[in-house]
Amino acid sequence: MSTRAFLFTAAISVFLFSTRIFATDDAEKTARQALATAILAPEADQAALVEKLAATPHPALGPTLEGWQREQVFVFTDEDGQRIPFLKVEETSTVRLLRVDNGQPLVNKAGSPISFDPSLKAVETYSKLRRAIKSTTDLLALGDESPSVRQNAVLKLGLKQSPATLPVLEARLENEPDQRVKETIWDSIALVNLNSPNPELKVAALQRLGQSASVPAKDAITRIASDSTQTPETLQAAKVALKSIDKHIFWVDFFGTIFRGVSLGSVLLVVALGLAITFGLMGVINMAHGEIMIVGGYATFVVQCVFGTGLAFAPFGISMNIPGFGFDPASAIYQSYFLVALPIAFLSAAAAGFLLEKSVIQFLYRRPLESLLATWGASLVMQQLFRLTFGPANVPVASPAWITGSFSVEGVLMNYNRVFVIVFAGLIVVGTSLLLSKTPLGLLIRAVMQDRTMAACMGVPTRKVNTLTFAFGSGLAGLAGAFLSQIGNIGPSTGQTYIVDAFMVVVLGGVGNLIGTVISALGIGTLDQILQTTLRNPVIGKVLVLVGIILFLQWKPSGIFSTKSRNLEEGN
Amino acid sequence: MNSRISKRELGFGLAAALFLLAVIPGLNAFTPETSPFHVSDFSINLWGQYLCLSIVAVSIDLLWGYTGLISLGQMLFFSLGGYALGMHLMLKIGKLGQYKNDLPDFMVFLGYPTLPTHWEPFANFWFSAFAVLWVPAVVAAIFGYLAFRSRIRGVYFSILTQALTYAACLLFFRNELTMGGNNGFTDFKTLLGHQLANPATQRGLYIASALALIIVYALCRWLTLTKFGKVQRAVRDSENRVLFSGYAAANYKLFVFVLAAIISGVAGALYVPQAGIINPSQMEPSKSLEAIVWVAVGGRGTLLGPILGAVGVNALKSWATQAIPAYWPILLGGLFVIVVLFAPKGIVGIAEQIGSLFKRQTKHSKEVSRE
Amino acid sequence: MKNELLLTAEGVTKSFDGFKAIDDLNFYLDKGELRTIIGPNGAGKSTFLDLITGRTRPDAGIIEFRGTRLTSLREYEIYRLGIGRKFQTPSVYNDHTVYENILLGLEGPRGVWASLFHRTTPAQNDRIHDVLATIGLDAKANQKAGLLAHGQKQWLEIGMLLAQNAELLLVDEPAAGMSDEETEKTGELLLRLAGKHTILVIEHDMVFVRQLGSKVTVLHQGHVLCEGSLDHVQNDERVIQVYLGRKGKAAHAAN
Amino acid sequence: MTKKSLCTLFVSALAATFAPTLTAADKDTVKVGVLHSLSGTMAISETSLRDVLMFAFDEINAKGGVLGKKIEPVVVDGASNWPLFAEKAKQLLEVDKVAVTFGCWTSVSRKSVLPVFEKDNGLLFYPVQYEGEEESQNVIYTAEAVNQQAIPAVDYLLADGKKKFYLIGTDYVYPQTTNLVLLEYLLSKGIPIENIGGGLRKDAEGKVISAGKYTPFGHTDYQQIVAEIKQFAASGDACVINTINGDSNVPFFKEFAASGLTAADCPVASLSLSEDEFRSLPTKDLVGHLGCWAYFMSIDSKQNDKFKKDFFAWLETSTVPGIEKANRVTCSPMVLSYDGVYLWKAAVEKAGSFDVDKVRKVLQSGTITFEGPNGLNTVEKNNHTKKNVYIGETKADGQFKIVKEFSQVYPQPWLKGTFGSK
Repeated sequence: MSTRAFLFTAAISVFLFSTRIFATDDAEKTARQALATAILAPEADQAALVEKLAATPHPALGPTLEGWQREQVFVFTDEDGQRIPFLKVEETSTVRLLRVDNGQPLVNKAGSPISFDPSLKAVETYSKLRRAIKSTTDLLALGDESPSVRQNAVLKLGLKQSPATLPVLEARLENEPDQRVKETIWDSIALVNLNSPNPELKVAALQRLGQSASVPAKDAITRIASDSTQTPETLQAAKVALKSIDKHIFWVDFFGTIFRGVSLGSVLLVVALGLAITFGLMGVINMAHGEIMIVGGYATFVVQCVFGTGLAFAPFGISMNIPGFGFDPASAIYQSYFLVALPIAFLSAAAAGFLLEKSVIQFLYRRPLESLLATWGASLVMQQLFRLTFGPANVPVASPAWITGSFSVEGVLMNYNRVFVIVFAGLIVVGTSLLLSKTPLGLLIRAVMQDRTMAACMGVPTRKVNTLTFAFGSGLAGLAGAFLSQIGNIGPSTGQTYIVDAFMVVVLGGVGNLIGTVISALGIGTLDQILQTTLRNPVIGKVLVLVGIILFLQWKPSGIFSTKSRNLEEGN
Repeated sequence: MNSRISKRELGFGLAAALFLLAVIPGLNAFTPETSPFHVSDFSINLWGQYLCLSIVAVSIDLLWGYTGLISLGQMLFFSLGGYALGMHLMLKIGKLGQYKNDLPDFMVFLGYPTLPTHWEPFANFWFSAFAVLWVPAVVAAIFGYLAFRSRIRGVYFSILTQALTYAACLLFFRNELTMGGNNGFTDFKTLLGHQLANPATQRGLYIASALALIIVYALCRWLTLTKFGKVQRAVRDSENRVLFSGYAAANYKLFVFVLAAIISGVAGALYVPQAGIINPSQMEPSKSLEAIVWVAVGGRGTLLGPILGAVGVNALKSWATQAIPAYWPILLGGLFVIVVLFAPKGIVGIAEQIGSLFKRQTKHSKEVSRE
Repeated sequence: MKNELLLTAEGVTKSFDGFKAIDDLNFYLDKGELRTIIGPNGAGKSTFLDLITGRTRPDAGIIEFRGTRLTSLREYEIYRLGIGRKFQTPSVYNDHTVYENILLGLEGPRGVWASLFHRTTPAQNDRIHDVLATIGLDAKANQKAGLLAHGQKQWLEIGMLLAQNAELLLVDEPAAGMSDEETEKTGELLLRLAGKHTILVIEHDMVFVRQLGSKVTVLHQGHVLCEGSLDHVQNDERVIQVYLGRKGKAAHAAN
Repeated sequence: MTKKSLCTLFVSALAATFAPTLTAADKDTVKVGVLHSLSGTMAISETSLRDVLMFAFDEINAKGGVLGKKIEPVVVDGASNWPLFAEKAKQLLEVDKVAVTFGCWTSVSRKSVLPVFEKDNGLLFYPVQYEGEEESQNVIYTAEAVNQQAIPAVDYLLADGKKKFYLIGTDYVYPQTTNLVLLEYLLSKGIPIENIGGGLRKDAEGKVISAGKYTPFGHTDYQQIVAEIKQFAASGDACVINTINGDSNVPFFKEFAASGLTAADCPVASLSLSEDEFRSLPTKDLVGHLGCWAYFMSIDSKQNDKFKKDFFAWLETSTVPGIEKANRVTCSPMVLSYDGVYLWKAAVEKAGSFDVDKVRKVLQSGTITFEGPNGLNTVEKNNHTKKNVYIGETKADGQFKIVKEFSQVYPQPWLKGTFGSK
């Protein structure tokens, strides 16, 4: 390790003073050609050649090295049989092929660009090679334009805890314009100094790491704290630093848990909202709610396939083929498939709900228990229909790039798809309550729900309103299905996973009350996550939540927000 | 349901009991395998399991058909009974398991050095047998007390029972509960010193199941004759009227709920040594719903219906999962929808209708002929 | 008039979602009395019965029966004190026979164990037939209650209260949905029972109220508006005002 | 009248249950049982094994069968229902009287049928990686034992310089037992206990008895766990040993990738994910993560090429009802199923009889081998097979790049307590 580190240091300490030094054509050319050679070399030699690149690191190599890791580097054999490695760069609407050795677009003899041959196989990587690539890109990252990339690279250097990296870090510190990166460099220097023979330096390093509450340093400090050969001052300082880091971790966990709770609650909310309409407002216990949700999920899957290469499936042994537009998966138009899928998911689930209402539920409005049983039968049938149509295996739905990844606020990690579901849930709730309170349909729905007979007497077409309301609630379930496809795969029995939770949300929230549904969904989600962190077990938390709900209903039998009614008579 | 037992009913009942208790096992034990009347060991075992499921169906009907309570968690009590006896069977494997260790195998491979304290008394058969009764009863009593006290009824009760069985299912799936996790209990060797692999033991278990079914049937039939049975049905039809007639409806419901749980527990305990396994998938909500299908198909509110339904649907299942596996769920689901929509009284209801139609016709023709 | 008070309600208030169904109600009923409560729709008549029988709990105020507070008791406990109630819509067990309906109403232990080992004694059997004779349903003893005509169901429900031997009978609109003939028969039945039982009737039908000829309490907006004989209340200014345009015509027509 | 219908029903249903016993077996065929879930949650995985078995039978029958008899498969559906597995096993052994059965995927289904096979002296070939700690005389385990999968994977990671191991799995016996063995193994390799993540289970005296984080089947919420892994991996040199089952891997890997963790920082070695599962996983989130099996589809050998070619050609023309023809792959459980059929055939031919006792005696002689798509398989005395083990890195196309091969690893089903910890 240390010999290699020395080798790096020699080259890098120069390099880091300024990246400009290397911005000459010559240096770039040399580096690029070395990389091209490495790519074409036999597998056994590749790692060594890439490590050599570290001696002459050049920022221009970054994209190629990263592309190699992601299997985006290919070899083109031209008319003369010459093998030319190139990098495939996917941009929003086009694909560019760039030669590794000179960075120019790949052209044929006539000088016109060559289009990508999909039968080409990427130049393979394996972990030793990937590690070599990684350490080279790590070094390159020190000079990267993005502060967060530099920050990461600096931290990694520090975690090596090798004194040989000190000059590099110090050199970087002098050139570093960004304050946050500077802080991280100080942390990294302190990490290295933890191994210093000088006790004063060690204590200072501990103080520094305690102050900045560096989580990555926790292991190293723990080792010091449990090493009885250290001086008492060092031990004391380590203890203080650990305490401060633990405190930081506590708060990160705390806010992280809240965030995760709200996001889980939002998932529950999206799932339960359709149910709140059909169960809460209409009193229909739709056990097929989960399956209607999955109709939305499958709709999303189909839309995704249509945007891509199409979809072949064989319901009941009849082969069917839906042609696709064949958009490039990297293109913006493909990435927007999800926006198109949302309304389609809504409509297809609403249609399924419409059919279910017309065929089964409309006969059972006055027999809630029977509607529960009949819809369960319907759910079995639907599950098997999914299986016969889309196969027994769950189907994958790729998330569009704009809701993958994450950002971090003060160490609290937030995934874009989680943020998305929170916003999404908010919009649906607002939309639904506006629909119920501001539109003529909403007025009719509320009228029918309050007193079916009276509304009928007043000339409200109750059967129509029932059907529409049920279809609307089902459509909301379809939206939930579309969203669930972003979290996991969609399969025939995915709906079953959520059905008990969804009923709990509605029952706890108070039947017929949207605000109650919102509060109970977020409450259950947050409580679940809190219990999961404190008990360090995902199951017990869930069980406790269920037991908690049963006990809560002792205190408030009609949920958090009960719509008080003069007539307590139900059924009978 | 008739309020008195006629001689005819008694006669048929005794004949059916004799058939189940003596004829079938007799054909198994005393006819040669080549005889067309021989009942194979395989069939005896299968029918023993069907009879246990019938007992669960009767318990569901006691709740649904007679008290108007749909419990979507009846298989939880079945499983609890099964687990209670299963613990005993596990301990009786002794050194015959894979590890040749006194501990149940799953504890060995989970790293437990000694038997957990709560397992110890289950080494005694009678403790286990008693636990088969009281464990489901206590769980049902606590849940029922809470639910009925706060007047949770109708679909709310159903949903909460579903949540209860779901929660229990999650718990039992956890290996840390020391109940065998996902694998549950299996590989049983002996019961009361008899080899379970021995056909005579299986025959004995069959007879025990048949006897249990007959006793449960008789008990429920007796209940329908008592004033209790009348109050029970009154609760189903008009709970308010019952309350304003001075009956603490909650106590009646609790009694029935606990009784049904005990009956299911007994069924589970008899089922486990015959099926050879008990694991938490029996507690999955869909299993309880499937049991409700049996009752709906057979005909709720009658005691014969659930038995016919349980045997019929399960026999259909054995056939369909073999012959048309891809269409079995559609068949089951479709059957359920149709029964709920068009035949709320199930097979028995249809039979009664046909019967009364027939009677009316003969009566009519008699009247005509008299004229 | 020095009669023992059987039922007292003082300062009773009950609201639903801010709507005061019962507002500072004071009401006194003597033992053995036959009393009729009238009032327009939404006056709080049925809510008042709900409050007495424990179906809902008052927000404030005290309701006492023979000195026992009812406000913290459950329905069946209140019943066991001797208060029986007939609902507005007939509430009988449709799937039971008429005989069984009365049997279930019959006074006696109400516990689970008692019901398991209950045997109908000859005395009880006689009593059931007595009641059936009183309500005129003896011939239909073995018929399912669900097959009875509307009016007969009302009588059956009253019969269940009789079997219970309740001290106080709360009768909610017994004449609703009945033919004139049935209404008159119902009136006669109630008059026959008066004296033996204390009866509180809620009614809309002024002809029927007049037939009963009892003291009348007028409820309005959850409050007692006025009390007295039917003639007295019908001439009360406030009552006329409340009923004007609604029941005014009916009230005067009855004159 | 209803009583009468009860009697009629009983009698007719009874008659139905006798029926199979009355049909005599055809003299020129040998009945072979196939016991997999073709419906329910496990159907996704197990249907592929049914397919490959049918392929193997057709292949053998085309060449004249076994001892001159054509194989007559009896396919039954366990429906992912464990008591039903026992019932179906009973049916195969007692009613159909099959000579051998190929089947089961989950440990619980194997445990459920085990007493039946022992009672009726049947023979079961079991093909799916499992937790070991079992050695029935009635089962031939062509599957990977823990020392043929998890241990090599850990060896590879240790050699790679990993110092921290996070153990996560679905809560059932395979992950639990595997992690217990791994805990002992890691400790014996000098990994300190605080570097083993996921949580420790202690007995009443506070002694650590097992480790790992467990989620229920079908779990979808991995936010909290990934956050924990992220913290665990913050100080570098960490890896994850993943025994999560089935589709729960999708939310796990999606969450893992979204949190910014990569295979370069913290590789995940998944023991329950093969090419077949990759068909429905977001493989782009899995690139670089590790797999360890006795077979990879990407193995470059004549036997494998032929196997793949013949199998896909067979799929094209197959008339097995409901068989999936598009997007098929091959994977370790499939190949080990296939190997099992040939190992049985070899044993029967050597024994010259279908008799279970005779076949078993030959199998246990240690001389029965088969050169399959995965290399050489040898049935050892402990009823397990010796075979090659491969480590592969996931590629974006759902295939593995083989990075390491352990040649002819002897099967050791009993590992618990065999590593003296330091």
